[in-house]
Amino acid sequence: MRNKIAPILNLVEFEDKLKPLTNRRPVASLPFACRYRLIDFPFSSLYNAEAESAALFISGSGHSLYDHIRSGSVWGLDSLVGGGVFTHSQVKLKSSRSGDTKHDPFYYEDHYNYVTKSKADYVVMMGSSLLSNIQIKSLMQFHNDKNSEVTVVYKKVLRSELIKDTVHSALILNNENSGAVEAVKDIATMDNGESLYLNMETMIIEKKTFLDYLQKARTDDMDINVDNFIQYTLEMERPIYGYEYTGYLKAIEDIKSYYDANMDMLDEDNFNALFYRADPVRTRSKNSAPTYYGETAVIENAQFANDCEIFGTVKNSLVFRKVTVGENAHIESSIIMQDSVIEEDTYLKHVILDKHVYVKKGARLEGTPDNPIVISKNGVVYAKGEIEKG
Amino acid sequence: MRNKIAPILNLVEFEDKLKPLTNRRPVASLPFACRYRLIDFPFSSLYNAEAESAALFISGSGHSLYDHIRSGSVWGLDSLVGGGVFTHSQVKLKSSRSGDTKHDPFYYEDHYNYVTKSKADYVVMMGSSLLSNIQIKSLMQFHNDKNSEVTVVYKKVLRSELIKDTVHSALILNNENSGAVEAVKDIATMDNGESLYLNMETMIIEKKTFLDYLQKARTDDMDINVDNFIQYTLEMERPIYGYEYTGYLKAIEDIKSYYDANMDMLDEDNFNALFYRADPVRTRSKNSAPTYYGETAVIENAQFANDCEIFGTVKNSLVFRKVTVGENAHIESSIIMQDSVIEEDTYLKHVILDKHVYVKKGARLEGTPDNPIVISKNGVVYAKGEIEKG
Amino acid sequence: MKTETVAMILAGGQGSRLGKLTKQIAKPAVPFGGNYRIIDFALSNCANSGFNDVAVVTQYQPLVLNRHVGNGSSWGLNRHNGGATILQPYSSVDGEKFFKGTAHAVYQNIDYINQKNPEYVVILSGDHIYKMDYEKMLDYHKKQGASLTVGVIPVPWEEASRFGVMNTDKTDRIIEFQEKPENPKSNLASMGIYIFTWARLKQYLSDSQSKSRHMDDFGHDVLPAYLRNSESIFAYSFEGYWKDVGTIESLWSANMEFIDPNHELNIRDRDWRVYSKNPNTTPQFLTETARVENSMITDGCYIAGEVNHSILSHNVKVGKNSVVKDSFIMPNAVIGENVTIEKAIVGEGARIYDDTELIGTEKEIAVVGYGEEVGGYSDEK
Amino acid sequence: MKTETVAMILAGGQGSRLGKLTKQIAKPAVPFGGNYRIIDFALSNCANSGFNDVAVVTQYQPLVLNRHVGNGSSWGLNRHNGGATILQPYSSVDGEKFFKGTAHAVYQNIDYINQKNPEYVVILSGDHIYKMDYEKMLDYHKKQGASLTVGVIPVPWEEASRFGVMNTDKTDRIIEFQEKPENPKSNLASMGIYIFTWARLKQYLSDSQSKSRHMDDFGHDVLPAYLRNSESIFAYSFEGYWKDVGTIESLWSANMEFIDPNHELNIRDRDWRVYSKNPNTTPQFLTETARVENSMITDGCYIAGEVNHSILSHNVKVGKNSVVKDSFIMPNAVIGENVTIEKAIVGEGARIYDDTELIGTEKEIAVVGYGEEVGGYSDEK
Repeated sequence: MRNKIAPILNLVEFEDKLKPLTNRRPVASLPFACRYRLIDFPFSSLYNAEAESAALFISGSGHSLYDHIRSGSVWGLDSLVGGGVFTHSQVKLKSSRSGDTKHDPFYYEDHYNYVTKSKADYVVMMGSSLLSNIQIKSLMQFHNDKNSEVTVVYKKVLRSELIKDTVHSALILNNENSGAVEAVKDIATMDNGESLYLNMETMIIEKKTFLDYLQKARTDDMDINVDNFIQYTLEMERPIYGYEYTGYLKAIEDIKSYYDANMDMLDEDNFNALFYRADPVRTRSKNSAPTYYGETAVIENAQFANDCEIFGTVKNSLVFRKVTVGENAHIESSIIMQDSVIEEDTYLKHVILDKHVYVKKGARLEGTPDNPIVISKNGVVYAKGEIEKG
Repeated sequence: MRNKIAPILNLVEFEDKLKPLTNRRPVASLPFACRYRLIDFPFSSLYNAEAESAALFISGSGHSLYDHIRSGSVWGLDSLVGGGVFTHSQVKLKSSRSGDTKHDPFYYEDHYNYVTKSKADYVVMMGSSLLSNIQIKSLMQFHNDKNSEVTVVYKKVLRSELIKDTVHSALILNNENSGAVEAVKDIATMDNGESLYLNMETMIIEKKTFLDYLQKARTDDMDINVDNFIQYTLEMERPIYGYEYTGYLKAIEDIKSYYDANMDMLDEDNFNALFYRADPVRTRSKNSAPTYYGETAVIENAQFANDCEIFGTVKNSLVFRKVTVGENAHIESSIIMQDSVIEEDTYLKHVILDKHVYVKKGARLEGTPDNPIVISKNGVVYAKGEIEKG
Repeated sequence: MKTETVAMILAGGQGSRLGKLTKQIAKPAVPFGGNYRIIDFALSNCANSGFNDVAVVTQYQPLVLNRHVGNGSSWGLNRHNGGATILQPYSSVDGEKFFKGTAHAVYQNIDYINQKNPEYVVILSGDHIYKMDYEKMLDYHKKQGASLTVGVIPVPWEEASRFGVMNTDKTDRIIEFQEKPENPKSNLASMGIYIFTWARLKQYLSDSQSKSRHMDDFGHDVLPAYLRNSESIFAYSFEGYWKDVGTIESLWSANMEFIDPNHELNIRDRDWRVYSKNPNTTPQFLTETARVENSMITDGCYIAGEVNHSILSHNVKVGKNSVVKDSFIMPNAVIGENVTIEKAIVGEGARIYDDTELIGTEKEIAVVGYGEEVGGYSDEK
Repeated sequence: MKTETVAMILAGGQGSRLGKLTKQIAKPAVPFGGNYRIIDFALSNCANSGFNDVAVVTQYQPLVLNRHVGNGSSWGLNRHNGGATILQPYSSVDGEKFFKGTAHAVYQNIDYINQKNPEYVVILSGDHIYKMDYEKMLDYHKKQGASLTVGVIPVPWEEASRFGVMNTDKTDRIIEFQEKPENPKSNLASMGIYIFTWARLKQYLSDSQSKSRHMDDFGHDVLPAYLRNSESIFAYSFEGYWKDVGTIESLWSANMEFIDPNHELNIRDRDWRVYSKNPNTTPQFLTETARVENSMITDGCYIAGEVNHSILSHNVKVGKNSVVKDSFIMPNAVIGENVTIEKAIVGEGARIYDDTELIGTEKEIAVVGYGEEVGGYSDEK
């Protein structure tokens, strides 16, 4: 397949409830499942669709994200021939969410330039906070079979699977079989217990329709996002369909949903659904040694990345790269990010350690499944329960 | 030579007088000499010193710069093994130049992390607006021979070679032979006609000394730049020397100096001094066809990039990629950036066309050497002298 | 991801008719058109046709060719576990594996193809100048359900006896193959481009090996065997510029044609670009004394003399009072002052010293070899 | 930029003593230590020693090796016009060029070295497990003004007769070379590491060619010739872990030693890393039924059984109620349920079906070949 899609990743995502994990990184670069970052999932979808380029719109400096993406070569996005990852830091975009400032004119121009210079027939918009593994080729097939102009990916979920004040929206479908979209609705206003079609904020759209909307958005100073595209397409009475996704999905909205998504991976069905259902998930792999498990190690239902040294007990937990777990350390139902050290005679349960946390001998930390304790990057945890922030 | 230097490029440079050319790009990505951007010169110095990584500090979104640099592979900065270009958009840094805000604490942390993680022995600081081709290996040799802790590159120039209200500074040397630095002084305060040692804002510094200053700078909320390092080193009474650069140099401070620097390249001595004196200058080369010169082309002392089609007269000018010059077009003492089209029966003298400018049949533009006419990106010039801004 | 198609570019030939131009480098690596090497056309066709897995099969003087091709990134091929792969002779427990012919070269590299496990194998030659969308030919192959599709080009009837020609029936099925026939029954010449359904070809090559039959060359052995067995073989007609540059004269005339801004190849077409590995070099510098007319000049050139109806590749220097006319100058050649060059090909890195004359004719183009020195203290070779 | 040093890693050997492990791949490409292939040690040494120009000379079954090495980017070698270059047999106007021995392989690739035009050529072998700073040896070579420096390692006197040993004078000059001597005069064994001053070596190799003398092997031919001509040859003593893994038993025992977290190689040392090409794969998944003890496990593994004092390379699956003990499992092997594996090496992509026993002894390690299937419906080979 030759280059047919121009992907735009809208990475200005709702991150307030994910602090302190998002203090210095966008949602897109949140670590996940021992080796990944959330951006790996949409990027792998692009790889598997043989996309050649991608435009990223983020707020803030994006340093941690750029450091992960580098040239995009892991995802086949670094071709010398028409390829590339084009990054746009939209400093003002974020504040405009609250409606108090106008968009930078470059916001529209950057979108326009990227899409018109690309030789693609379609624009694909994606985000990173709705964790999933979407097959864009199937989406495109569906889109063409339906003669659709805009096709939005959705998943049937229960209202209760999302947080109370979620920022996500639901599609209202004409009927499930046809998939024709009739409206889009804020989920926060919906009752618990309801089943709904979650708008996965992933969309394929004809290039011309994209450019038509862009012109209107520029005139009216509107955001370029999936919800607005849906509204626009409905107003213009053009064909718009929903495409059902049936794989693993988790909305990463707050610390608990982030924690749950990681824990989900310890269930083989979820793990296989996300990593083996469709196409492989690719990430930037670093040079590493195998992980060493000592004679005193006791492991039960846990996942690890390379480069660890494990001498203690690890149960129902996820351990990232370059972590050391001492003898008689007990780690349970926890997420341990890279470069952390857990000394001997320690106890961690329902805990999230951000990168490079040091847990000193004798320390004990215990959260709850609904409220896991989060230790920020570079933090040190002492035996007496004192925590020194990194 | 193994990786010995941690280069930091300070690309928050004075750009106001270079507008409109810097409307949408930092000084570092100003096009130069048909094929280059200013950043290519410090980057090529790094390449020739076999640096493996570089940290960039810029203000704004940096899109045009990132698009040029990509993975840094052109300059050997993309090694999977300890290499990489680390970009930091310092949004607040710029406003702090006027002294009204405090630095983001990450400003210091980013510097600290980069330098401590690197296995380098030295930090090298550079900018991009003092166009030159510096051999870092020789600088390092000098630095070590002198047992210096900080060595600053300077060139002997006349006060008149810089603009009246230049932001640059001069070194005061103990005596020229020893090279010991005694003080640093703003050039703007100096009289015309004076000869001075221009501080080229390129410095090599012992890693430890760098980190010492960094701590002080964080405490006192000071900028991390060469002038401040000099002050600090003098205050601490540590060995600090100036290293004389004798190659081509031009301070790109305003439109005229930018224009003059380009015109300088049409002089073979300058051209050779910059491109052949030391090590080669590398840039990201794009796939291209050779340039075609038609039967009606008349060329006199001019430079061209690939991918042009030339049917008119081009004298004492520099022509970038993908430019078309029609029959009976007359271009003299001008700079024509890429993707521009100059139709037939036109006349351009002392003109700078930014990218993708269209000069319609019959149009005439004439500036003066001191005040060249600048046409902004995407501009259209009509026969009657009307200019439509891009 | 499943690999549908593997392209094998056969680039192993010596190209001996190019004389000293191919003494140190393989023919596909010979420079062309100022900014290219001959193989760039086949490689760019692959990239533009959407092929990611391209093997370059090489055995003659491969150093320059291998470095040029690299991992295929210059053509955008290094993606999705695909990319350009160099295949060269090797040894195995079965002994040493040099390539005896086109089909034998494919057979010897069967491990590579098996790993990719493609539906189709496209066989290409690395030494023609043309732009062709192989995907269209592949679509045709699929539509016909062919086991082999041969790319053919109509040639003037009077020249047909110089080629391998394909006689087709009304449905474009190939019913007979004549190698350089005295009385050609068709003017459809084989371009040396084959699309095979891989499972079938693999069977032929493997069977022949076990039965000690020779299946060394596609034209001499495989095609006749397919015909004998009534395989469905179709001809796919290509119409467009296609040039074999196997001799000094054809290489020279192809370059001279290439200068024409209205040349059929349309080298500046952004929708079908010819890619190459671009050197790092300076802009083109034309001095006050330069005169350049109806010529193509490449980055890195320095010109103080006169250039007329010629192609100068990158980093060529032309001194004052020198004239280069109707010539093709390869990269890094240095031409001194008061030199006259006419109807010539000057090899890579050659040096033509001051006051030298180098004048060929259309029938006998003057040739200076790779790194050769002419005039000055050196003897003209 | 001037190239000071070119490193040539001789990786052409079949490694026939590794039996079925090297039937389809060259010995330097054999997996080691969970995350590596044997050649990674030599390549990482080059990278850590600051060498950018590394040629891997290969002729036996090179497909896996070539893809592994690529352009050298996994080792950070693809910089400054340097990088890893694969050199394989080829043909030229002088005929076909297979490599008859170590020195002959270098001679056949003299064009590559001449293009780089280095001061020194470092000859390395691609099949040893060690960490060594070649730059220190090069500094020694320069300091001595030697024309050849040979890397040597002290071995126990009783084993010295199995090696080529170097007799040195008090200044470490080599005065005699004994190949597998009955009565060794020295216990300094050659590591197969040579630093040559290139200009001199080039002369020897070229002269021998013109005089039809054999200069095929460094140990047998070149070193004696240097000695005869009183060239200044020095021994450079290496002290540290160095292991030839040329047999099944040595490959197995080197892996077993490698498990030890206090192993002399110190694989987790951030200042001298061993690099490799990393596959794209998932995290390690140890289920509720897993028991893992004193073992090294690599990303992509799925373990539901017991693993004891073993190395599992990436993407190995171990089913429930299976036991893997004292074994080295290569990448992508699948081990079913109720399987017992002890003192074994399991090849890449092998499948051990349910209810199979595979038990070796220290003297005769059990070996399963590349892609081999054991148990189930298949016969144990």
